[in-house]
Amino acid sequence: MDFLMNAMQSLPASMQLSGPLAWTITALVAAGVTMGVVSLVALLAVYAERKVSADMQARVGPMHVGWHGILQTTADAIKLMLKEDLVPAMADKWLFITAPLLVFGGAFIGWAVLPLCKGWAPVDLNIGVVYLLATSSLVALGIIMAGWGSHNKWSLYGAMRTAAQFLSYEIPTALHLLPAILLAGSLNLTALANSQAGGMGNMANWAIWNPFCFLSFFCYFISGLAETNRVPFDLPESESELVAGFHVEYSGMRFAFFFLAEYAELFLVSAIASLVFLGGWNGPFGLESSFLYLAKVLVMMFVAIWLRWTLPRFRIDQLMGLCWKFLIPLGLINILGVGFWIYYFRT
Amino acid sequence: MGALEGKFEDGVIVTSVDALFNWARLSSIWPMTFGLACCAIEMMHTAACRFDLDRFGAGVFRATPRQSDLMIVAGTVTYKMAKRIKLLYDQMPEPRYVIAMGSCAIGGGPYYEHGYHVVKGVDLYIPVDVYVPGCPPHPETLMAGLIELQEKIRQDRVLRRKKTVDAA
Amino acid sequence: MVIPAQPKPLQGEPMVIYMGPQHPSTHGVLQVELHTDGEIVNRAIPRIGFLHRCKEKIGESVPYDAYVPYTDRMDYLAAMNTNWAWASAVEKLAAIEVPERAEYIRVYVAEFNRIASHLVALATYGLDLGAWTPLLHAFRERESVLDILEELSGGRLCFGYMRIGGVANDITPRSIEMGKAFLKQFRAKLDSLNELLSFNHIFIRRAANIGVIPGEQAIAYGMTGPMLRASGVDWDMRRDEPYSIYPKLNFDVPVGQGLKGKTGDNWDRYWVRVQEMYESMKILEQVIDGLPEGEFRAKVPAILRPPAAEVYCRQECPRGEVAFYLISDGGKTPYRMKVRGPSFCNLSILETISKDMLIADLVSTLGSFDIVMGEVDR
Amino acid sequence: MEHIEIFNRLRQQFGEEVVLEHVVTGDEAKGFRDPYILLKTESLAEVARFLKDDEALAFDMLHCISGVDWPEYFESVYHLFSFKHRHMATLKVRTSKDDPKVPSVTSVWPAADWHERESYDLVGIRYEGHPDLTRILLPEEWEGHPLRKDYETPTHEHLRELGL
Repeated sequence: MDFLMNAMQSLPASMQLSGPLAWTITALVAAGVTMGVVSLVALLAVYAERKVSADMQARVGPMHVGWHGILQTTADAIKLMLKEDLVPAMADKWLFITAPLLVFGGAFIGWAVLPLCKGWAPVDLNIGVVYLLATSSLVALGIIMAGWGSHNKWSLYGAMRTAAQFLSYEIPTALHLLPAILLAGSLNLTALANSQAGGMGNMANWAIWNPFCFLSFFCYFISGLAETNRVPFDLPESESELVAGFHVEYSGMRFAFFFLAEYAELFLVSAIASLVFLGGWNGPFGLESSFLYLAKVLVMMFVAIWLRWTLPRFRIDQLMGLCWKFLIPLGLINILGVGFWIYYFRT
Repeated sequence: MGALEGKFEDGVIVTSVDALFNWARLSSIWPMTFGLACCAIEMMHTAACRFDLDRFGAGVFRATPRQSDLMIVAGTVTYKMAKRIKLLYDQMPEPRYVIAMGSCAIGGGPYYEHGYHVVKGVDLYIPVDVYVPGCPPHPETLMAGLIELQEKIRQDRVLRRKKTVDAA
Repeated sequence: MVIPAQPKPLQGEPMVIYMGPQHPSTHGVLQVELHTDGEIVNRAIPRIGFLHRCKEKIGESVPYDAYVPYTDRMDYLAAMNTNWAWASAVEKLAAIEVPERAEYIRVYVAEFNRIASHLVALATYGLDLGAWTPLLHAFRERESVLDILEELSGGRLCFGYMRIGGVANDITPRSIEMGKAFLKQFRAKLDSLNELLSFNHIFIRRAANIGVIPGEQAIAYGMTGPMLRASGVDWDMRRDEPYSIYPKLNFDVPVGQGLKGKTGDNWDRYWVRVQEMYESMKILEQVIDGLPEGEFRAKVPAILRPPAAEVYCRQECPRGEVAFYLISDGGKTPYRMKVRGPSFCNLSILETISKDMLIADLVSTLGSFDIVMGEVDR
Repeated sequence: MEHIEIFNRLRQQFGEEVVLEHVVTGDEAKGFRDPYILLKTESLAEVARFLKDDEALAFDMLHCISGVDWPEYFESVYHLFSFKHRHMATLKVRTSKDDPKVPSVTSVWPAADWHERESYDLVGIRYEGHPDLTRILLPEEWEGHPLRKDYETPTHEHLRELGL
């Protein structure tokens, strides 16, 4: 993996190019690689979701499409591409068509600042966390557009729920990242992870061992689940209430974009959690490896899948209550606490 | 797909692409969550642990017709319901398939004689691909119906020109 | 002096939205017309009839014994119980004595079917609230119950096992073995399902204190079965107006106590059903121990011609009291045959209690009713 | 309370004009079955109110309403149950074939709402005073009442013409 990244960084040099052209080529290649990774991650995540859920439900899951159903999601993707391109007659055509692109785009551009392996991100932005929080709002916008543009009452409900849920949960998401950022003193994701290196067994400096960050970690993960529309927070598309919520009128490729975006977002949330709180690529016995980082992300994703297939769904007012009455106050207290912590123990 | 569909002669490349498309379609048949009566319970059993439709990739039950490929008409179709079934069928995007599950959906079943309000077969309203007999059919029968449908999809011609039947 | 016009309070039109007949949480082909103000439901009107299968007309057109398979398809989740209600109505009309062994076999299959039916209620209620996994686990248990009934009757869902005057064929030793094996492990399985779903914090918050039906209201709306008991009315046909061999059996009748909220809320309705499964297990253990020797079917004439009379016969089925009203004119078929479906009566209260609920609560309430459309529409 | 006692209590209250007769169905040779009380149609609502409110009767639950098509008249049958005294009663009222009208009991037992609509839908008895007497099971476009003995099953083509 690291080799690949090195090759990419030296690509313009080897082609003896410089100036804007080199910059464009690097950007395009990086975007292409990220796109490939996102699609692969989403396909594998969907497969994992189906297999894990099957295992939890005493089933076997996909078995007949490829070895143990490994090609299942590929077949799904091809099939969705081949489906009829359908725009409902009453729908607002432009909103309807752009919404899935916006949702997927919102999830995808977040990956630009995400370190894909140890120490290398497509764009090593110094305000990476802020950028991530900002871009994730695009997803909410896309979903609201989809719900409104579909001209369907169920999807309108989904859109309205999304508006309430996303806007509320962006606050705790940001608030609960702050304690760890305060500790590290940086908004750059690579720097955040690197700041947690060292200490006993290369683990003692992980942000999560700070009592305030410990709380923040769980709160952040809960808010993250809410931002990715996962059970128990899948109200915008809650199947038993709103049929399919905001994407009730979407079919084929457009629906696939929503699907991809959901898993891309999930990976993003898991990755941020492991970078900010769990030390990123820093692991026990002085290990520093991209694989360790990946393993942490996968564990977090597994937890999300596990929760999804175990818990029932919240009601909208309970969801809001959790956010405003619990997560946000706790986030403010945590920031204050970390401030005192830094004052007393660092200075 | 529309522009390319049915435009090509048989050939190595086109045939392989067709085979790939058909494989994708038959491996990922998403049924609609649509139960009418007794058969719906057996349909749920088919999706549940012992029979597990997900093995064939057909376990993703979608609640909205827009995202489903297969409509399993599981149960008795009545005149009050028939128009809605037609509407649901119209809302599904191509390619779409219909399995008529159980004797009621096939031809009125036990309600054929005295059932004034029962439609004598869902095929009076929508085209049916596979008929699965039984009252209600055993889950294994429904799976056999699904495999039959997969066989049917396998023989489909997507890019290749459809075979025309000679008028003679 | 000019009186300034009062500014009108901000008002929008209520949005009318049709839930069903194809909707994941309407349990079949029910349509609920929702008049909503945002997420709040001002009025929810159930519209039924999408599965009206002319059961009463058929009942008047076919002979008494030929109607048994149609009762299967009435409450298709509890086919044995509905079968039995029909058989005992005809037996009451034609004054047929049923052998004791047949009664034991009937209780055996009916109680197993009650477990199977309540398992679906449990499973689909979880699904309505967004929990998938309990559904699959409950269906796995249901498969084992269906195996026992399949061993006896050959059917998995619609058994057609009851006959006028007894049952279709004798109970097999293998079926008893299967029954014993099932009962041995089911209690633990049910406990683990309770852990997974019933006492889940989110589940309780979604179900408790919602859709409260007081006892008097439940009676006024003609509710029966678990829904009535959940509202605190201690009434079970099997104990209070006993039929068959129920007087010989020892079991409790679970009644809603408002354990997690108010008496008669959704959680109570759900919990009464779960407890009834434990009681059914108790009954089944006694039935297996006490099974007498003897005939499994009474001698009944090939063509039954009951005297010109009428009977009203009711029985406790998993969803409430199924009643058959039979008027005979002495012929081969009933002159009039009327079914009182418990779900039909239970559902009629929905409009009254669903005022000013959230949509999510309406789904939760409807799920706790555990209706079967085959029996609502008949 | 036995069924005949219920009848006597009603007779005492309303007299022979209203509470017409007490019939036990069946015959001597083959045994008797369920009894019923025949009431004057116009006074049904009044009697129903008494049945519910009277302490000794206290019929708090309406179990079922069935419409029956007899050759000469229509019948509306009420099965009542009392949780307090745990007894049942069957009431019947008759109405003419040309203009079948029966007073509604929805104001006494809310449960009657759907039962009466069903009886209207399938047998065609009109319940006067019912808040919303429309078809409940069959679609609005349907013609006729299927549980009448002279009902003819419509053909598929005919139903398609009706727009179904």
